[in-house]
Amino acid sequence: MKYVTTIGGHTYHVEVIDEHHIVLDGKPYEVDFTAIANQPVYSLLINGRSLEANAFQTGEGWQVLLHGKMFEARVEDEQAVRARAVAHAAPETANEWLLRAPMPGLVVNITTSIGAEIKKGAPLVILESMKMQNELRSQKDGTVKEIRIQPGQAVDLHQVLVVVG
Amino acid sequence: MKYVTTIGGHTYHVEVIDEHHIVLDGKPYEVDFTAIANQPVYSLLINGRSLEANAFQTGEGWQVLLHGKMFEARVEDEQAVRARAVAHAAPETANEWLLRAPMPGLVVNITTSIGAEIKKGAPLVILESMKMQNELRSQKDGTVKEIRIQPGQAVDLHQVLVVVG
Amino acid sequence: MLVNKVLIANRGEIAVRVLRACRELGIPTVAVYSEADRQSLHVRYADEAYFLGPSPARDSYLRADKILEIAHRCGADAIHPGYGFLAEREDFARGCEDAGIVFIGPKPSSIAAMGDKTTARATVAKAGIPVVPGTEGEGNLSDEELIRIAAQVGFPLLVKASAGGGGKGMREVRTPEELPHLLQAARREAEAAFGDGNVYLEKLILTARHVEFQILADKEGDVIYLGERECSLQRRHQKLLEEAPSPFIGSDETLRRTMGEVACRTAASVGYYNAGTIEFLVDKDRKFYFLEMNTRLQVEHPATEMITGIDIVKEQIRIARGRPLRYRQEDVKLSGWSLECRINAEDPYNQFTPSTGRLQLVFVPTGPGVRVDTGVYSGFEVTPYYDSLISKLIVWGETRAEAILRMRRALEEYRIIGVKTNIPFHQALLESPRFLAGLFDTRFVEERFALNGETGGEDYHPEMAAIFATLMEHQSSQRAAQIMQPARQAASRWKWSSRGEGKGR
Amino acid sequence: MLVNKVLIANRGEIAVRVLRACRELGIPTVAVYSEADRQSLHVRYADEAYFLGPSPARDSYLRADKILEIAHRCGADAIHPGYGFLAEREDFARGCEDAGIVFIGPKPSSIAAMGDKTTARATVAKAGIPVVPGTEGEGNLSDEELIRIAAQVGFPLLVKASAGGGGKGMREVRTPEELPHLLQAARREAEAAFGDGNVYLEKLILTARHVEFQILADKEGDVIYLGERECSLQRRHQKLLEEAPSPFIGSDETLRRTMGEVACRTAASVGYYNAGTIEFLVDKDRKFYFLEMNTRLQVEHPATEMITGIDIVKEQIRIARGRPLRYRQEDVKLSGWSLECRINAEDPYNQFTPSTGRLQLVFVPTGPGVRVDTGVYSGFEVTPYYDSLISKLIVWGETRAEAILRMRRALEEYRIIGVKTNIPFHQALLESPRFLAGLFDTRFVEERFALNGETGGEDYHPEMAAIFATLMEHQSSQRAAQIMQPARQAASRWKWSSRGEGKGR
Repeated sequence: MKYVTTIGGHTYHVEVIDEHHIVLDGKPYEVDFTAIANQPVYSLLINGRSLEANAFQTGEGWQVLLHGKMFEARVEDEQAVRARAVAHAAPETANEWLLRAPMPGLVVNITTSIGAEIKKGAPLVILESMKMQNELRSQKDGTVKEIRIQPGQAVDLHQVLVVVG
Repeated sequence: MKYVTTIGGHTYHVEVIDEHHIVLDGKPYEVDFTAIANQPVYSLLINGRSLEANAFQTGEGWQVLLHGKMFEARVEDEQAVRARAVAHAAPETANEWLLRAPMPGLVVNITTSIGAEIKKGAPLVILESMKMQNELRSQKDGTVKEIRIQPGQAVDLHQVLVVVG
Repeated sequence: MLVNKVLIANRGEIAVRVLRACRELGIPTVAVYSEADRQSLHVRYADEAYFLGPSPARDSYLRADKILEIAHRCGADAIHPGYGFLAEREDFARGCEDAGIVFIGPKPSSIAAMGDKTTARATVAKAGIPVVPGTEGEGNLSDEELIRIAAQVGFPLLVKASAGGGGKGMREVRTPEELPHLLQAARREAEAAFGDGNVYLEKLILTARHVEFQILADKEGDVIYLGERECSLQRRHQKLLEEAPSPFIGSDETLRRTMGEVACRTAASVGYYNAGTIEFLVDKDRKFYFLEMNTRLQVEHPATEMITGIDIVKEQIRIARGRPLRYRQEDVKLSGWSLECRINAEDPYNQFTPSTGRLQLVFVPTGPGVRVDTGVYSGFEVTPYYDSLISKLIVWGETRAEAILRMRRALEEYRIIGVKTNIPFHQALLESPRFLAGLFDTRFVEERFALNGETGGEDYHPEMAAIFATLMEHQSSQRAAQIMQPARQAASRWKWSSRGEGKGR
Repeated sequence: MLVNKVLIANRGEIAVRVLRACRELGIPTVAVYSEADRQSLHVRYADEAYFLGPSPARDSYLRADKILEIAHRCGADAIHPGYGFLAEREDFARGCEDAGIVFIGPKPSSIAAMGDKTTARATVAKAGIPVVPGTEGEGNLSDEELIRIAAQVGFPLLVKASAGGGGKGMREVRTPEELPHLLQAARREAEAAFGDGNVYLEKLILTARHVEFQILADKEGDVIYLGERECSLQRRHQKLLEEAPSPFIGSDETLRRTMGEVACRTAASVGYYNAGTIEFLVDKDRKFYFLEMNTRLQVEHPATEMITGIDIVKEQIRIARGRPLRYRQEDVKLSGWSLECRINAEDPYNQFTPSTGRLQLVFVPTGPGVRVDTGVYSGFEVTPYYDSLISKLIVWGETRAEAILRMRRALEEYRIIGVKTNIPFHQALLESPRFLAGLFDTRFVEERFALNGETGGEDYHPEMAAIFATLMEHQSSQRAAQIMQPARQAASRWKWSSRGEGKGR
């Protein structure tokens, strides 16, 4: 299987030959890859080098925490990349911006109101979590379309709080 | 539910009333019982006292390791005990004794032979495990009926090694 | 005084810390817990545990009335408040006294004198101790008064909660225009954290160090200092990494002694007993100013324990029992170097937002010179109700360099899966040349340090990360493919295990 | 000498210990591993890791040839042997030398002189150091010769492996009749453990203490001692609990100095460099006899590290680099008290038979004064191939009493689920009045101590155990009943969780 993996704008071509052999950008490596204790902690022996990383799947790919550095990687299989290159990029259509809770917490205050015309950076909601109060701000200019919460309400991670149109 | 629980020859009568109430030998207790991290580690709050024990099911009942002391408990529900009291005890019929491996290991030497007449305590097998050599002895007088292993063989925990009749 | 059974009015790592001290002294313990904390270590370790109330602190750990009632009911004759929650509440200390319970802390009047930061500044200034310029007022001021005085203090300045501590209810103000809004924010946060919305102003001293002295004082009036801690590494006024001794004071024994003696005098000025901490700002000319006194056990007390060998919590209990100090000043010898990293459940790659969830795995670093004080374990659920400190990683080394290298290896070993933590932040900090050189002040983390700012270095291996990510993607797509196939033996085709022949020899 | 990359020819906790020292010195590391050890901590922590061979030690960790070949291939210029395996093999040390690799240990001739216990006894006796009476012979004796000499040595006596250490290949003989059989057994075990079946005899001194001195010696010939360790608590000649200093020597500084100086002289008599240990028997009249010298790092070295602040493994590496000792004798200050409990995977309730399996849960005790050196973690599989030591729990206290109380609380906190361990044994030992009083000798554990012998005490609660067992039985029968029922909501009927209303307030 051939993969195209992108980290920080740099693209790596990785071919997985079999359980113990891969090729990275044309260079072959012997590998031994195993999950430790059935957790997302992976041990990799690669040409004798021993590396261990925590890794998590995200919406866009994988987060790899290796020696205290976080890498965001996108992995695609080569055929998918080729197919995508042929097709046209879809136009950006998103017009609404959703303020989502960046953490679970308690709504302390709502500092805007429906219909308000706001600028990017305008404070919308004050959320308390772990004893800290956090001011959540708009990331775009626009109009407050919806407010989906009330003061005193407990909210979950990523829950939509406010819709800005 | 009423239970009869025996530890070290002493019998306790325990009634489980509901999730938070039990009666031990006529005395009521408030309890809060929970497994920690889905492991056989149990936290018990009993009339405010906080206790934690490791507990394991054995063939005969439960082993409870509490504050560094090991307790072997047999728990029966009261009806079963009553039923048993009515019935007669089955006569002991076991005539053969099986030497089982008390640990996984490697058979170093067999110090008996088929047909040998042996006394209780006679050495039968030398088993190496964790760099220690362990002499396994007969627990009864009798004749060696079967030897199911060979020197050099790796054996599993509880595997039958020798049959003494 | 008798201390025969101690109720710990706290949770998390500090409750565990206090429980351990009690256990090592043979004193029975009582835990109290909120709904979220039934499986917490402090409940598991205590001899007795009683339910307090719903998870929010105001309904549980801040319920002084319930806690006193539980103490009374279970026969606890002493209460250790830990830090935070009720630790610096004069009324709680007085409530204990009235109920005939030993408060393992200072007397109420000392808390009153030092707990209200504005009063404290006035008190120590009267004793001839230099304070950071600001609103030296009697009592608490209104917004209008503060806005008026702000011009005299000068900008930038800090709004600080009078009842404050731990950076809560604190705001930096750069211009007069910002002041009204930030005053509101600080008051709101202070009200939520301490139940007291009063604030005061303090000049913001730039390029300053935060250096604090640990003291012990007994009921006979003897006060000693156990050296200093360097606490300049902060983010949003929250300490992140502390060390003892301070590399800034270094071998300047004269400065250490001068500041230590001022610290003792400060404590004595309010008739203090218990462990306590006097915080100073030290400017680049080595002039120092009293900031505040914390009349309680401090989060970072282990750093001092590591270099003195003195168990500060046990000393607190001895002092509460009315015993004289076991050490004279000349018995206190500082040996080696200690660092403490505060491990918070927060995402360093996303503005340090708090992170909650069940911990799938906690693997703590161990071995020589490493200490971990924590309240969490594999399987524990980190909830949003309390602060984000889940562990303190403390190391000792013969020298600062050895301590730093040891901390690096310990951070690399630490595995916490289930919530995000600031471990990568500490790792980056411990590689920063300015930290290594001891060249930092209280602004360093926010102004001159960026996580992943430096993308070079020995340990930067994007190509290896690419291989990890690819193998994981491969593995998960192979697994997905297998689920499609009915035949079970297919599952072994891509067995990424260590058994078998062809492994990396 | 350059030591730029260290190969650790070992596994388990000691490999991890050495890896940590290398990492803290900034030296790259190489692990080697057997089939069973792919997921071991030493493989995970090392910078490089190479496969050695099948799980049995003779096919992996004892394969000197393969290890040297790996060192050559990966460019390691030094090898640390840990303890056991190849640590006291003169031929291996010489093989390293021949290959131009620094052996982090003594020179081969010192190993030869001390490694063969019969030669060692002869050597030190010649230097005027008292030895335990036994077979002082040149070379190794046959069974016939040993049986003949046995009468002169007198019974009871000990058969000991010439290449021995760690109690392996050792047998106690009480009567002449037992001797032939036990000679065989000892030779067999010695052959298996060390690849050398030679044995010698030694008089069994009753009511003796096993006291050993840790020394450090550099290549310039300077030798210092780091105080002693008390190692009398043994079972089948395996040490179980060590402490430093020895309560028997206590404050007898004259005896300590005399023995320490003899220890240094012993090392010097064979031109020793590296860390090393000289073991003595001390009889009830405080007369001491040389037992043997261990020319390697010792399992129990952390006890000494805790009371001296000296990192012995780092010192080994410095010495191997040819650096002079960093300490003179007068720099070595003993401070406080340390205990070490060896945590073995064995069943204390079933003749201490080894216990193997996957560790479902490992929760290590932490906090002030606690150190854990271990090679295992939650999810790790304990296999039958290697020795049963899975962890060392070490504590420090200002006094022996504080250390004991701290060890008790740490043992109570330790949770290992998946194999049986001897933690309950240590807990019982730490409650035994003779241990507390320091009144024990090398026979104590086997002759005067019984696990669960004492069924009284504060912590003996059979009625609570009965409640635990009953609730578990109840829970499991309720669960079984639910599995019969199709409706899923029934599952919540017996939810033994902490949420909800009716909990134990």
